[in-house]
Amino acid sequence: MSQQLYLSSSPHIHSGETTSDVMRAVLFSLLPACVVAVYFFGPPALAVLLIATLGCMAAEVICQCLMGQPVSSADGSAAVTGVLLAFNLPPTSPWWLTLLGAVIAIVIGKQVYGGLGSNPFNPALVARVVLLISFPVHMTTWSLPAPLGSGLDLVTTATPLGVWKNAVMLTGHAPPEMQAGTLSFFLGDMPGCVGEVSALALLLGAAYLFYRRILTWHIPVAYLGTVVLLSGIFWLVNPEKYPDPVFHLVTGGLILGAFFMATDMVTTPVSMTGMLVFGVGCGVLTVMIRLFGGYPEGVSFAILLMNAATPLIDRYTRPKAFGMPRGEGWR
Amino acid sequence: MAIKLKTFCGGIHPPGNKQWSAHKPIEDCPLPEEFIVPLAQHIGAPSTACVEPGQLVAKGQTIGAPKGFVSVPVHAPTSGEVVAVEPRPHPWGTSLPAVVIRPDGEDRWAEELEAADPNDLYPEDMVERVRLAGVVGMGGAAFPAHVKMSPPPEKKIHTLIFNGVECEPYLTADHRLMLEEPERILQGIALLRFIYGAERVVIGIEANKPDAIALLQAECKDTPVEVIALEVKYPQGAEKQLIAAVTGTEVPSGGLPMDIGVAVQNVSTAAAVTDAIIYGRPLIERICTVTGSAVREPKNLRIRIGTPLSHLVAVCGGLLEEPGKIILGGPMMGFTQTSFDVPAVRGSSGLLLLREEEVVCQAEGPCIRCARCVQGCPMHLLPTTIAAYARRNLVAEAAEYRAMDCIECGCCSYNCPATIPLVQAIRYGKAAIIAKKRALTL
Amino acid sequence: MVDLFVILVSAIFVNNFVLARFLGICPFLGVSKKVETALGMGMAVTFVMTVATVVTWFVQYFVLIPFGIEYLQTIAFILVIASLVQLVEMVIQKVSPVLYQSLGIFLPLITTNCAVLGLAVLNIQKDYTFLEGVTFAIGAALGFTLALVLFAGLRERLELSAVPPSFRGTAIALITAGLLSLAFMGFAGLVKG
Amino acid sequence: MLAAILSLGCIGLVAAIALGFAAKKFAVEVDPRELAVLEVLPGANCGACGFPGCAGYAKALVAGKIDLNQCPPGGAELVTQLANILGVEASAAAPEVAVVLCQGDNHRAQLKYRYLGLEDCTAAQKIADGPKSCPGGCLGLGSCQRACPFNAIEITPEGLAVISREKCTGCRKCISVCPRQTIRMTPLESTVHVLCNSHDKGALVRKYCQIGCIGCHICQKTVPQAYRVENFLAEVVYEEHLVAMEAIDKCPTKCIRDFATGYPDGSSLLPSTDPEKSDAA
Repeated sequence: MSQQLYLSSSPHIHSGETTSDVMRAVLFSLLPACVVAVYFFGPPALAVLLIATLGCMAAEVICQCLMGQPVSSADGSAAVTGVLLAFNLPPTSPWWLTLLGAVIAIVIGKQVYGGLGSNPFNPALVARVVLLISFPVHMTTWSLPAPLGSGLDLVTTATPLGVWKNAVMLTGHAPPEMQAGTLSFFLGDMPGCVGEVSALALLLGAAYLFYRRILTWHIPVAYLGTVVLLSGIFWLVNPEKYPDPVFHLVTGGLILGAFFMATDMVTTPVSMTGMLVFGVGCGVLTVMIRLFGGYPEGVSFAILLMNAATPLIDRYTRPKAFGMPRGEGWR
Repeated sequence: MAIKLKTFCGGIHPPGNKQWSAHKPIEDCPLPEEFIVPLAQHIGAPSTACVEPGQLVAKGQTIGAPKGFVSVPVHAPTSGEVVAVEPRPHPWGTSLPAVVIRPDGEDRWAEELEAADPNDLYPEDMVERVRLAGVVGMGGAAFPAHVKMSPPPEKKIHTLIFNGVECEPYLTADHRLMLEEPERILQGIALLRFIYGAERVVIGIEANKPDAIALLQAECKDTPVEVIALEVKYPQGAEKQLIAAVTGTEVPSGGLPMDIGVAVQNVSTAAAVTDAIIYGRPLIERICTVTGSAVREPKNLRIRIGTPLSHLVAVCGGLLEEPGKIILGGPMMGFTQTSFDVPAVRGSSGLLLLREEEVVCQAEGPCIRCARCVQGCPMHLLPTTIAAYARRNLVAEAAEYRAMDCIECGCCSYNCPATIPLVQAIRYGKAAIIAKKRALTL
Repeated sequence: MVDLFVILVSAIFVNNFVLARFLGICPFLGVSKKVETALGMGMAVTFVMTVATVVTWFVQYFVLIPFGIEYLQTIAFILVIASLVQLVEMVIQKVSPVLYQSLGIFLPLITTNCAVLGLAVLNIQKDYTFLEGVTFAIGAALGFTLALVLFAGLRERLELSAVPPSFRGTAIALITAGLLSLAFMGFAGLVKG
Repeated sequence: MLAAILSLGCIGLVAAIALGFAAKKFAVEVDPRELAVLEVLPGANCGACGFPGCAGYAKALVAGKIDLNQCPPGGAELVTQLANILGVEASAAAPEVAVVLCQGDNHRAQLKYRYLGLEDCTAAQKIADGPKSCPGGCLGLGSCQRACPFNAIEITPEGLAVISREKCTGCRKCISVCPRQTIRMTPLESTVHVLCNSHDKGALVRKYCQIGCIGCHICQKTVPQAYRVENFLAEVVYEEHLVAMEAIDKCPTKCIRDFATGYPDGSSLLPSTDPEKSDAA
């Protein structure tokens, strides 16, 4: 009988929530944004979503087979990477671009580092940035949303951030028509990447993650708070040249970035203080790149840069251990 | 209006599973056929056997003499014959010297035990009586109580906290004791208060035991003893966390509660102190919860120290099915056992039998840095980092991340979605740190 | 003042010596295994760069140009920088043996480091004034230190992760350096410098 | 032209003077012998000598604190080199290899429970003395494998550590991590070993292991000078290893093994084909 007994170190019970549960919850939370994307951009968006997701999963399986590791695609992390990558691509991306992105995300962004948990950079963002730099034309061709059933064709245009940046560069002040559509931007009626357009759908998904206690408030709040504060200051100084904070919030990939990309557990600090520092850093970099940089959108670069700083943040923001005098030796 | 209950930072909320045994009154466990009384039942030097095979012993007679200050004697749980003094399987996992006693059924008390009037005793006499009675901390750590009761004179104890938290899931032994024998506990509290000369006396109880809180509050109405309800959260009953919840002060890292003028004793230790000082009775029995889904009828038993686990299971109606894990203690910090042949000891607050499908045997995955271990850690450490260093034998780094502060409560492992054996890895690292320190001092 | 600030920001972020100009890759890969060492190296480089800029600026404007021998710029600069670094090495060995040990063979490497020479040459090419040159040097050195420390942090973390055997060591370090460089592309156009 | 030569020469001169001055002012004393010793050490920084890296060993050697034979990877050759540098008499150590004294893999030896947790022998040993019933048997969780700086140890699919005699340098790292002292240092020249580490009585050993030494003394009766039996466990007297193989076939539990004829079953380590090495004698 004794041979059937299990022996182990304490504790002997477990919360029951596993890594794949977490990944499944994240996938579920991304669903509303997927639906909105398909509603506004139609079949092309669906194609991008499918190619990216399946591409990532296939790339992971192939990689692991080649390296002789156990195949772990069942944990859902590759699917999450795939959906997030799709969210960061324009709906008009050709199939080969999407597939290339998927391969870059999984192979360079994740598997060469040893797979799940080891990658220092967010794989989806690595892929996006590689594509953005390698194929700037494909990656910055945007189309106007054409809601399903409205019969409109997809029309090539620029994102609100792009329109604004161009106007500032050419005329020195913001285009007047941009200030109008905050509400429709919030709902998702704007040109942009597949998943970033509808702040509402993203917030719905984020709310679910908060409910499941998979997200903590630290990074999103610090990130968005910093963006609002900093852009607010610039706006107050010169409302002619700099857009208001609400415009910053609802356009571009800020909501997607703050709730889903910057909160990627693997590539962000582990302590609460660290997360706050991370969020603030992302916010500052995003505003700086948006307002003064060469690119109209800075979310991806900001998060990647802070990913790079994560080990350092972790190092200098260790929590104050129980029983340690405040501010002594620790931290 | 909901009052915000006192608590500490961090911690987890595992399912309590106390409903199986919480309503069961304490039952006296009948004598087994054979007692196996290990000579090492406490932290510190094990006692040495002072009986020989064939010798007749009486209930309460000393059968193991203490060795050194941090050590306590061991007593016969009943009257009978010593069958053997030999190594036997011990709850700690190895075979350790034990006195095996076959009861004669008379259960005759030894004559040397004397009752005393506490009014005639000085605190030092009381501590000595506690030492001779072999009282240890009954919360599980089994640290000799008399050592804790003799703080150095420069460390004045102003606050005395009694631990009735019982935050381990499944266990209800302290809960039943508080409900059924409050006078034993309160007498012990009065004695300990006198010994320590403490100004403030607090009984901390988790809010999931409202009946015990109400009862003790009523009993303590006209006494200076406060009864405080604490938030239901694991590990609320860990010494340092309890102190933080009650007093709001943190025990310094590497220090002891006495460093901030606090002492903590378990409520069942208080009851044992009453027996020792007033009746002169040694610690030969305790309350133990026998529970788990593999047991037919979970019970709270008053057991004699040295009762084999097989006997406890038999008293509880036997097994429903072969268990997957036999755990002595609670599910968070208890020790798994290789068989039912081991005896229950002084620190055994519970016997938990889990069915095979309840055993967590999921393969370990990679750490996804979700930081749940960090959020749950009541010591505010970075468990995943310490574990990673410990596993790679990076001893200095593990020490720098304060591995030695870990109380091994298990919150990190409980929460870990990748089911990494964090506690075990940290424990391994702690052992390596101690070994390295020892090597350096030699 | 604004000019100096632009030069500083440009040298630290936009035209980071390591991640945008790809100068000084050798110490970047070699001395980035530990954050402490990286910080020490960063400080050494900061010191060397600043002093080298000062000295080469004087050499350029008070020796080479007056004598009309600008064509000897490279060799003169190498001579000056090489002896300067030797000097620093000796001082560190005497003053801080620990730092000396952790910087190891990489201190002499600063001698022939293209980052230092590149800085001196760029300074002259860009016609910086003395003050601008020093600012540029400090910015470049800070940028170098920033890249080195960030990279060291990443590598320390990689030490704890399960990198496949074939990628362990320099291979993964190079990939990481590439990705870090990509991330720094985000600063492009931040200031025109 | 003259200006060029002169100005470069002047710069050079100034630099030379500065350097010369610094060389005097900031000179650091380094024992030249230390550098010479460091030169000949293997440079693996394996720590087998017990010092932090080769530099630490070199320092200790020059200080004359320890014997010259503390560097197993360097072998006898190194000892003579060191003796030359330091001018001391060499006392060469016989080359040794580590051997796992156990063949009780998961099929042949009984497990007392199913272990869950850290893949590490020391950690498993802390839980009820390890999952193997035999108190001395190899736990097969690979602590030695991870500790080996030379990749000389493999864990067979059946859960047994096997050390390659070709790759083992005798650095003793595995010995220090094995919680059950199952690994021993043995002379390289002796290929015959009693692969068992259980001091339990024969009857008990039979119960939990198919291939353990039961202390029957048959080997000792066959070749008295080559075997020693203590506490129910036979051991090869390595000075007499040449005649020890005669008892191999006589062992009732087959726990005596000659590595010259190959490694234990399940190991991917090929039988030694190099005649030089297998009959190293």
